[in-house]
Amino acid sequence: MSELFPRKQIIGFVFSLVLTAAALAVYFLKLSFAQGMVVLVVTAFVQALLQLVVFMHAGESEDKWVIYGKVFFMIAMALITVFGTLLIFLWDM
Amino acid sequence: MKVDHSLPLEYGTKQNGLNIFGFWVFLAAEIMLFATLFTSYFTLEHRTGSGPSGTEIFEIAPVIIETLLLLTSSFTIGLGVHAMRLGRKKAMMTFFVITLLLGLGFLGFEIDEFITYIHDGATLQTSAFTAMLMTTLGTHGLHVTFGLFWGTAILLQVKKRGLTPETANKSFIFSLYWHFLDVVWIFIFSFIYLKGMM
Amino acid sequence: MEFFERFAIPNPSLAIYASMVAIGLTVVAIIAGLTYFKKWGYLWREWLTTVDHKRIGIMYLLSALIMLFRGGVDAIMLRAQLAVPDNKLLDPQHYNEVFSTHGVIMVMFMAMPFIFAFMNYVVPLQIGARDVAFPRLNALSFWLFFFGAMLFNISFVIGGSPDAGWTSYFPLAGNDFSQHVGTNYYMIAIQISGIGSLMTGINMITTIMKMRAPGMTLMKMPMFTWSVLVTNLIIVTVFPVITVALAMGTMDRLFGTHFFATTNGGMDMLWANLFWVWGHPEVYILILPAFGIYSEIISTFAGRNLYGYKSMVASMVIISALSCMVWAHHFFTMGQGAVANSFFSITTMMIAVPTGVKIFNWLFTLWKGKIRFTVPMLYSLGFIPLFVIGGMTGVMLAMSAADYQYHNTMFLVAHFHNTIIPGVVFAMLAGLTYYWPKMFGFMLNERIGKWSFWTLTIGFCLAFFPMYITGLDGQARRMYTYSEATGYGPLNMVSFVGAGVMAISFALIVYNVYYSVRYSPRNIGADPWDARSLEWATHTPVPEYNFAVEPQVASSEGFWDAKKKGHALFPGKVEKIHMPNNSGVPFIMGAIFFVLGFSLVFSLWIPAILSLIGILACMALRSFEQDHGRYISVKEIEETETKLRGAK
Amino acid sequence: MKVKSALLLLVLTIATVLTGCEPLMVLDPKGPQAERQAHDILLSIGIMSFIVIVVFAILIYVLIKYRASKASPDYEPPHIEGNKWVELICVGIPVIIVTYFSIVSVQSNNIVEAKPIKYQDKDPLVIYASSSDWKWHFSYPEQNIETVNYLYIPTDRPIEFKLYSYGPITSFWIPQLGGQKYAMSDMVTTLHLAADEPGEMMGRNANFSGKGTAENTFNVTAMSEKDFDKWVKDVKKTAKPLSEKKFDELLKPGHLGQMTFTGTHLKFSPAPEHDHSPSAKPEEGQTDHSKMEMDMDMSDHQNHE
Repeated sequence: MSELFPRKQIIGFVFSLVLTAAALAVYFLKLSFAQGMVVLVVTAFVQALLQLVVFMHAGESEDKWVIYGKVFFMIAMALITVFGTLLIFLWDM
Repeated sequence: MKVDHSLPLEYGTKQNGLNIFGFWVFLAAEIMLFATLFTSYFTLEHRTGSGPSGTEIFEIAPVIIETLLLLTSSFTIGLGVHAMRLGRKKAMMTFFVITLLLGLGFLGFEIDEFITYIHDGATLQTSAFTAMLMTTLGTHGLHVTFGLFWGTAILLQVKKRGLTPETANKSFIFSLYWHFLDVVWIFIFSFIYLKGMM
Repeated sequence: MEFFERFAIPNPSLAIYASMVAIGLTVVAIIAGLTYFKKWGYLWREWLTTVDHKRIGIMYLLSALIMLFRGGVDAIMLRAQLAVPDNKLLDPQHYNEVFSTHGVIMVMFMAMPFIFAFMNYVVPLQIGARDVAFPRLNALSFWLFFFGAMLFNISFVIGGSPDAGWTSYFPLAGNDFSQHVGTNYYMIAIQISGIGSLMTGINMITTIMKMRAPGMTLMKMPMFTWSVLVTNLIIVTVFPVITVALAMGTMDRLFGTHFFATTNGGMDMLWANLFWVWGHPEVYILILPAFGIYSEIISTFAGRNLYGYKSMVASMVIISALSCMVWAHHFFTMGQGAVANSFFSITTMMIAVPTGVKIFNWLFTLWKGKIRFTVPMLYSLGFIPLFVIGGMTGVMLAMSAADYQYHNTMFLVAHFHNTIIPGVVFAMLAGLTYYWPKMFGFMLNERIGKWSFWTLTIGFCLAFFPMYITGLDGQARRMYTYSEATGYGPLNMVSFVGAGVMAISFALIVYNVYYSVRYSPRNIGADPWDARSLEWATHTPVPEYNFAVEPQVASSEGFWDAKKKGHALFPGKVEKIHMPNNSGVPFIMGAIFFVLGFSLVFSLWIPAILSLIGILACMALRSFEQDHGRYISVKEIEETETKLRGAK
Repeated sequence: MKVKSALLLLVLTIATVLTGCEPLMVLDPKGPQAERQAHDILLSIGIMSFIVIVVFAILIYVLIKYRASKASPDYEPPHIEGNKWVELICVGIPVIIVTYFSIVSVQSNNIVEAKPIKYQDKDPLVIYASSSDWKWHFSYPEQNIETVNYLYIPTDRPIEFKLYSYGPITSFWIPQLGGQKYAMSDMVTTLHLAADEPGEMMGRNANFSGKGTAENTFNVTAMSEKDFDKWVKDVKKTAKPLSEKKFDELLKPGHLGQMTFTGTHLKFSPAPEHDHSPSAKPEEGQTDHSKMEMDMDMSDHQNHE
């Protein structure tokens, strides 16, 4: 019977609710911009990782490392695009 | 068609494995698509022209409701896939229906939000900021809308044909898509709404 | 009448009317010919509905050649206009349209399909697969590209061509400064074919990662397959960016948003930024498969294995990552500070290191080889010195402070043609000659081929080296004319002559095809070049199932091992083979996309919405359809095999 | 291999031409910034030519030595995987060269992006250069005069160009004084130049901006500070004032000859300097400030009318 119970999913869901609540602290607790951004970055990325591993089963098939590699490569490229653009337009203009 | 029974149904045939892998590559491309939208959003965030700024038009209540709806739907579709792996067609379909209903609810709130924006004088033509905001949210919203149709189509197939390697494969891929939309929403929620209201 | 006025050409000239007539006559001739020879059914069954990667590859190839012709005519017009000072051959508006379409067609609709042609044709053969991972999607990719290209090309006769350069910088490309529909065509046609490219990217990555022959680990893949894998990684990374940028540009033009406008907070340079986030990796998308083709050809005709396989792979992976972090070097002069410029300057120069490694590896592959000077080899050998010069000027351009002087000048034009022509065009022609016997069952004439190589090389040097000098002398690019006092006249004349020599070379290639179709011997066997990789291990012509038995390899040169070391390439028994069914849906979907694009260009909302529904209907149809393909029986395979073996 | 050597010859010819048989505009600098850039260009040509020659030499040697027609028919080329040391050298030397170039490049960036070192102690002359389809407007706020399509500058004094556009993106370029920079409609960019010696120079818009790009040029005359002051005085005496109406007329697309006015358009049509502040976040003080300035400009302008 134990395999009938979706333990992993429920733990994942609880975690994602907790992370959402933590992110909301930014709004309700009047943090400074820097503190707020730290909270948001941490909660958003942990949340994304949670979905990737717990719900999307990224690590279950034989292509596990290819899939992780692909996704993390893309995230790296995405960050480069975002920060490169910000460097050009906002921080060094 | 050769079906390998040592694997979950959705991986059962060679083509199924290809489909799932290919869809992961597609999702990687989607990461970049949304990253570009975010890049543009961050660049244009404060270029409000004569229109309103984010702080002026964002409201916390609908955003929290939308987030909860989407998070829960991500959970229920996870339960759906769990049920599918146990071969429980009925439970799986129920969870998928709940997921789609939650998605529909999310979409309803989002449309309501857009109507509010337009009432507040923030339309697609108002400023670079409002256009970018609506494009980013709209792209996500269109993905959800497309997902609703797609999910319905898959549900109909599961109902008619039962849990075959083919339908299971489609359902699993759909669940990947849905979880991904949830991830994107988390980033919208954090870096558009919460950052804007901070 | 008002409704029809929008379709008129804003600034017609004799040349445009003449081409309208020519296009009309060609279409009539094709339709009449197909009807007369009763080929409609054949065309539909064998080509328009095909999902076979080999046929799709050949269709890409034909489209690329046609587009090469179109882009080439544009190029000749440009050089003719600039050949003498104060020339009046083209008016400024017409000149602007010609260089804009020249750029877009050469990059998007000539070079891209050319590399897709080889990817499609060669990669499944090279990894010993039956087809690509998603044959139906592959057909859709092709038809999206094809109809995107057609949509772009009809701009010439309906509504007017884009006139803001292939980069279409805003606000020049916005409604205020470019009122006719030309830029709409640009935005939408590239969008449609770009979606096709993205799907090819997904398809190829899946194919290469999941469908390799047993024994072919990642580090035992032939170099061309590696280059295609890396290329498609870049495609999947950057095509979403241009999708978004084009969507934003389209919204600016059609729905009155202010993303790139100069009012209401819009930011014109954001377009340039997004365009180059895609645009710079795009040139690596073009050059990496070219590197792969050169690697195959050089190692074949040097009779040696590729030197430094591991560093070749590593350098390509590094190039792919670096290519995505250098984009700002296209607008060093935009006014960002020294920090940003220094960062992008250094990353750009870093690309020279892995590229240099590749050049040296090719040189060392020749070392102790047994070099045969065939036509494909000549192109590859010509490529090395010319590309080194192009790369050297690339490093020069990467120094941002000096770039302030090169930017927007003919020096830059000379540089990128110097990398793209010896890099990509030479590779495509080399690949064309190299794979021609596999594709069509006979070889291209070597003598005429050598003539076209030499004319192309000499023409190229004449056409582009003078631009380095005029660029340093202050000649800006995209100027439709210049005065005699500037002194640019003689060198531009040399360029024009060079362009003419290049045109002769392309004419020779066409003549070569004609000549070889008529006179070339047909009994060339499966391996006319004494090659090394798997694609030469199957019959010529390639049967639809590629390999009767799945090959088993032990190194990156499986076929060479089989020939020289007695490695058993096909150890298994013949089994029935699963093949996908043909489908008309991709073609129809492509056609609907064409209608959608056309309606959007002219803001015809009702047909646009209808075609959008049509596209969704096609997708729904695909979802509900139960198509499990078909099997080729063992008997059928054995019959084919005997026949092909006999044909040798 | 005739063509190969012909190619080599061609490259050498180009190199000779570049190094000075004929003074190419970019390599004939008249100011410190252009001088630095010309120095970088010649330096990179020099070093890169070395690599080109090495590659050519190896290629020619290999092609002559290992051609099939020369090899014995039963010669079997060996299987060589690669050599760690050879590959290390192939990576090492480019890395050294690139590192060197990077250092030079970063230095040059800081030099051309700042007031010329040579004239560090002098106050810069600020000139607003704005483009409209297809003309250049030069406003001298210090002197309170404005010219169209021509530029007079004093020698031996740093000049700070403030660039913006009344239309598509253009690029302000005086090859003999220094490299170009974009002029855009939503922000002001700054270009630091200076002239060392008197003389006439060509200036142009290098960026494609529509039908009239080719003719979008202007003349630059550098003259001694004394002559410049005299010219300013003459202008003040002879030229007519620039009214808003007149300026709107000038903005219409087309080509114009050279024109001179007293007063600048900055009063009634200020440069878009405020739109572009890095932290464009609407902080209260800043917005108020810019608004105030705008108001002042407006009232100023009304007084004049």
